[in-house]
Amino acid sequence: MPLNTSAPAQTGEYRPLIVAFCCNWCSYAGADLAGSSRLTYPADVKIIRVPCSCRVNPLFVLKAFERGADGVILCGCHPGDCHYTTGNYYTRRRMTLLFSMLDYLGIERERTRVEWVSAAEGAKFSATMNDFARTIRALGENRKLRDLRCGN
Amino acid sequence: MQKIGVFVCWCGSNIAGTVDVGRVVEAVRQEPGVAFAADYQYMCSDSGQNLIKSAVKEHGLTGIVVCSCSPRMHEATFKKTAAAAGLNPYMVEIANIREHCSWIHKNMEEATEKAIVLARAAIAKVLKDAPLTSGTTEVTKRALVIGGGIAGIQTALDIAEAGFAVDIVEKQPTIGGRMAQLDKTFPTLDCSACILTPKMVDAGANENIELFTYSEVESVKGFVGNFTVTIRKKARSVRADLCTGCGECTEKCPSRKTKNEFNMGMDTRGAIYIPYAQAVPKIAVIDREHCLHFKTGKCGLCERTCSAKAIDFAQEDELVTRNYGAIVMATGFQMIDPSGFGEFGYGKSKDVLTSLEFERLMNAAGPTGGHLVCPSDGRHPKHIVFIQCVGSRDTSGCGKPYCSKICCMYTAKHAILVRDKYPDVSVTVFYIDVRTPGKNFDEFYRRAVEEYGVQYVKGMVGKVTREGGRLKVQGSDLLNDRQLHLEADMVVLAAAIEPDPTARSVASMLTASIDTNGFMTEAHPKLRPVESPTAGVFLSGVCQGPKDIPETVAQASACAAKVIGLLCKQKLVNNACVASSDPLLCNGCSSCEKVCPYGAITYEERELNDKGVRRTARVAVVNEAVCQGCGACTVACPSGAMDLKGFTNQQIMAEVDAICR
Amino acid sequence: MNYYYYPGCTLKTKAKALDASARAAAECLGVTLTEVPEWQCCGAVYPMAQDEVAARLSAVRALLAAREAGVPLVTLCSACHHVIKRVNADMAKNPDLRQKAANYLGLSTPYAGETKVLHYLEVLKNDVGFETIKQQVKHPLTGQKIGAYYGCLLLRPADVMQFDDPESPTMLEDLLRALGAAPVDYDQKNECCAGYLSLTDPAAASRRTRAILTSAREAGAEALVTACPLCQYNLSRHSGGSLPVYYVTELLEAALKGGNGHA
Amino acid sequence: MPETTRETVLRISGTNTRKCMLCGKCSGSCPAYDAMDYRPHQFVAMVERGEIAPLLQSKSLYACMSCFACVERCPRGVQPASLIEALRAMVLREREHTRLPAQLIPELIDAGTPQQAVVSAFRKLSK
Repeated sequence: MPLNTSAPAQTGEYRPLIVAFCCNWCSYAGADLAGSSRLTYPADVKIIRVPCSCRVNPLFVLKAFERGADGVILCGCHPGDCHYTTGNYYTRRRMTLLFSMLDYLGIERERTRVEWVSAAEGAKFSATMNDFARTIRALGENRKLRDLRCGN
Repeated sequence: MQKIGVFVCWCGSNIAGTVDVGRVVEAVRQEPGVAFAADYQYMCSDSGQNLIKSAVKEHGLTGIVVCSCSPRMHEATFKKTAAAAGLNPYMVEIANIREHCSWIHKNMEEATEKAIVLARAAIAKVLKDAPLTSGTTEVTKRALVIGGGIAGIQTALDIAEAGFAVDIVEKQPTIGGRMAQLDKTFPTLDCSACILTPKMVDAGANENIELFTYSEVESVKGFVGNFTVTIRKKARSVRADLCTGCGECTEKCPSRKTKNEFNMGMDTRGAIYIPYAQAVPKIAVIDREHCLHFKTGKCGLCERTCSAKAIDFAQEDELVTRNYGAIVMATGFQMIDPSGFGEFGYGKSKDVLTSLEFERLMNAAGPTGGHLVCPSDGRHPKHIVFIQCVGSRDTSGCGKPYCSKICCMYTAKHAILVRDKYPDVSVTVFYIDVRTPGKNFDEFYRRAVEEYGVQYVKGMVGKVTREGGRLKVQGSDLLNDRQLHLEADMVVLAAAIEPDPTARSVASMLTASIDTNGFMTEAHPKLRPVESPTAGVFLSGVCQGPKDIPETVAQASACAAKVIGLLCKQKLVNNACVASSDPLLCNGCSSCEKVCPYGAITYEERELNDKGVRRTARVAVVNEAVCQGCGACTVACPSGAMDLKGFTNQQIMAEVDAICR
Repeated sequence: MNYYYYPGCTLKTKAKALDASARAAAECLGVTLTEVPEWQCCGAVYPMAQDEVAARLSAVRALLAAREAGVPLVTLCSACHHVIKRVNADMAKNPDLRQKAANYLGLSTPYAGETKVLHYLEVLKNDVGFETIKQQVKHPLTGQKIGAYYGCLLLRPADVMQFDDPESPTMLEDLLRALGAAPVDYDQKNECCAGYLSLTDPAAASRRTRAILTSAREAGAEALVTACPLCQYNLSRHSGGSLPVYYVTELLEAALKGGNGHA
Repeated sequence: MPETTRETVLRISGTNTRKCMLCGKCSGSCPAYDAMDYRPHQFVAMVERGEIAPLLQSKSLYACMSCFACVERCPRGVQPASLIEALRAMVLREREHTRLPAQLIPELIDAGTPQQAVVSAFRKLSK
């Protein structure tokens, strides 16, 4: 049984596939707090844990889009709060460049996002993911960059 | 051939209530590499762990995935379980199907599907896991404290008491720092010197403490547990082993025009001097810049005076290199120069003082012997105006954006001291807010108002002018809706405090980070307030942020506890998830070195065997004891040589693949 | 040393002495001042209202002329200097104002603050050099106790004007010292004389000038110098002759050439 | 949504009243303080609260000397003088209102009055 959640669900409703990279110290913990506070957000969001947002290689983002992701979001510690002091600044710079390049390639700017979520911001995490999922749903399926060999 | 075991936890109904664990088990059994899958009510319980252990043995598992709560909760537990079963603990991955799944989704179908995807991602990752071993390093059982003020002294004394050797480096000729300059301390009004000098003497006499005064840190190498520090002992031109501190030479010195730093330049000292009577060590020092012998080659009066034959004009700076396990920053603060705020007239009238100058003026050992007189003409003042927040909470450019924290209290202290000793002198304090959080602090401020009749004016001074030999203070009195024009004899500026300027260079030697205001950054502002993000570097006192004496001492002792905790260890276990570079791919570009916040990457010339061809290349080498595993370098690396163990490019790509499948 | 020179209205009428002495001194010092062709009144007050475009235009015209000539624009009157320097900063920093000014003036290339605006004193200090001036002084003002009055407009706001320390300026004193005089420091030298209110509220002007004159006199000043016609008028009117108020350029010319005006 | 009066004042003046920390240094510096009914710090506080009407009636608008002492000395970069100027401009613009009729000028000047004084008075006080 194919479990690709980006395929239309039984109700026929479009379900996007969203990859969220979360840094271990702030955002992943923020997601945990959202969980323990039972603050819901769509199951479309799948979280990958990284030590720091600066661990996210632009290639990971490209890979996600190539494999059919509809949106990619990076979450890190707030500026100045990085566990590794400056990692999130690198992220901000790298992703600014990457996102504008993706935009150029036709992947709408709204499909990519960087957000700062602290370990105390469970509510913000949930709100962010709800908002992002809503945005991606509105944009619809992402076909650019998708490796056609991966389909079916 | 990998054999993976997948263990799906119910967490009672926490997971099983929303996720069909049975379906998850069925689904993961289909995944390549999975040799075993099972579910259990509480995987973290003893019996759950035993289930894992026996499965590892029975099925010869090479890696395990636990689908359970957040790895922040039980990753360590399951790593231990794996280790007990003979597996490398880094062959364990957690799929977070509770916080990130069952707790936030209500629809069982949806939650189950997501749990399966998360499990697959973890399986994909564990298939690419490699056994990791943490390295260990030895710990040098000696600490270095940079700065010999009350913070440094307290930290050093506590470390020494625990039985470890500790050195203090102090750039001044004596330890004691700012606290030695203070007259009384709030809110108890006990004499600063009376409580500080015994500690200075203790530090000087403690056999575990070695003082390097009139010295500076020249260079720092190494990492936590293994720092190598070179200290420059500046030439005192006086032999420490012979000088008795009698002070004869200081009285005879004919060069008397040097501003006395201890009294904030309000009087002068000789070129050969002992900073003050209670100095530790009590050894004279020659200020070569002002010494006639060094300037003209003549004089030498001190040499002829010294019966101990301690004067040594030929003495040279000495470099001492030592190893340390831990380094403490205790570099303290200074007051900003308020000349940038010309409206207050500092530098134009001698009767406009900073609070620290006023402190000396009130001190019995100060330039006036403790008599409160106007510095301009020695007259007895009738009215003193204190201005708070001079350069604090100031974003205009010449000040500091932060609150300096200590000024409200010391100004209340100054006001009380003046009114107590000279009831005929009236005192006005201009304030923006009076901030007195602290034990007995607000009571103290209220005493200034209620018992001592100090006039507190809510408002700010706009201009101080000289008029008729006195000062005129124009300011707002906001609560009474009027502009005041007060005659005053002295104006005291509570100027902002800032980190000592030497902190910056020392911090960069230590690769310890500094915030925009020049204060040292903590590893965590709440939970690790006395540690720097750089392992093995600790923070004591105002170098980390403005604080008063009790807070400084508390932090100094906390800092000592952390240092002792480190020095007690026989060996340090390093983080196993560290960066490592493939020398064959490395092109020596230094990109990784530049982004590393810890200075963990260095370059070495290495002889390589590149597919049978021998070549020498400059390649990146990661010091595993220093690397904290953030991964910034892996992305910066243009050739793909740098990777992060435990979070390799391949592993994260595999997770992305599994999620997007 | 070539500059465009913007004299302003007052220097052509009531403050001719300021203009004449400045030109004479400049000539002595090898500074060539070319009057901006067809300049218009700068408006005398800087419009602090951000949406006020028209009031900025005449300053922009003068600035444009200097941009086209490729030389710095020199001013002398404090008010003109203040207006022109601040409008120049507006044009550099505020794209909205820049575009609107360009529309009004029909510019194809909007004016974006390219011209360097200098006060006459800044030219003396930085381009000629007070040391050079000192060497050229033929009739030093030896022993003359003179207070420098800066007023508001040259100094504030310091981040735009960048003339001198706004609270403790010394440029005029340094020049006076170069001329051989003994400058007197006093604390009201950067406080307002209420010049703008001199017509509508003479009492306020009187209060302010009295404070300034008293402060200067008490510090031992026997004369004041200023670069602003309005300050000069305001201060002299209230000093009742007890403390003469000169234009700084008058003293400069006197020191360089002798005679002329100052005893 | 149309701009509120408060927003208009903030726009025209280009200041941010929220930066104010209520220290009162503006009013401590102001040379025209005693001639004002509302003081510089009150301009900041009242504009921030949207209480503009009383300020438009205020005689302080014509007492301010535009000396920029409050602007220069403010530790937070607020510009009370710009607020006063913005409000004055609003009064003059809206009411076609001239506080200085030209026919009054001859009585106000003397032989030495510089142009600057007349021009600036017009700029400040008439439309």
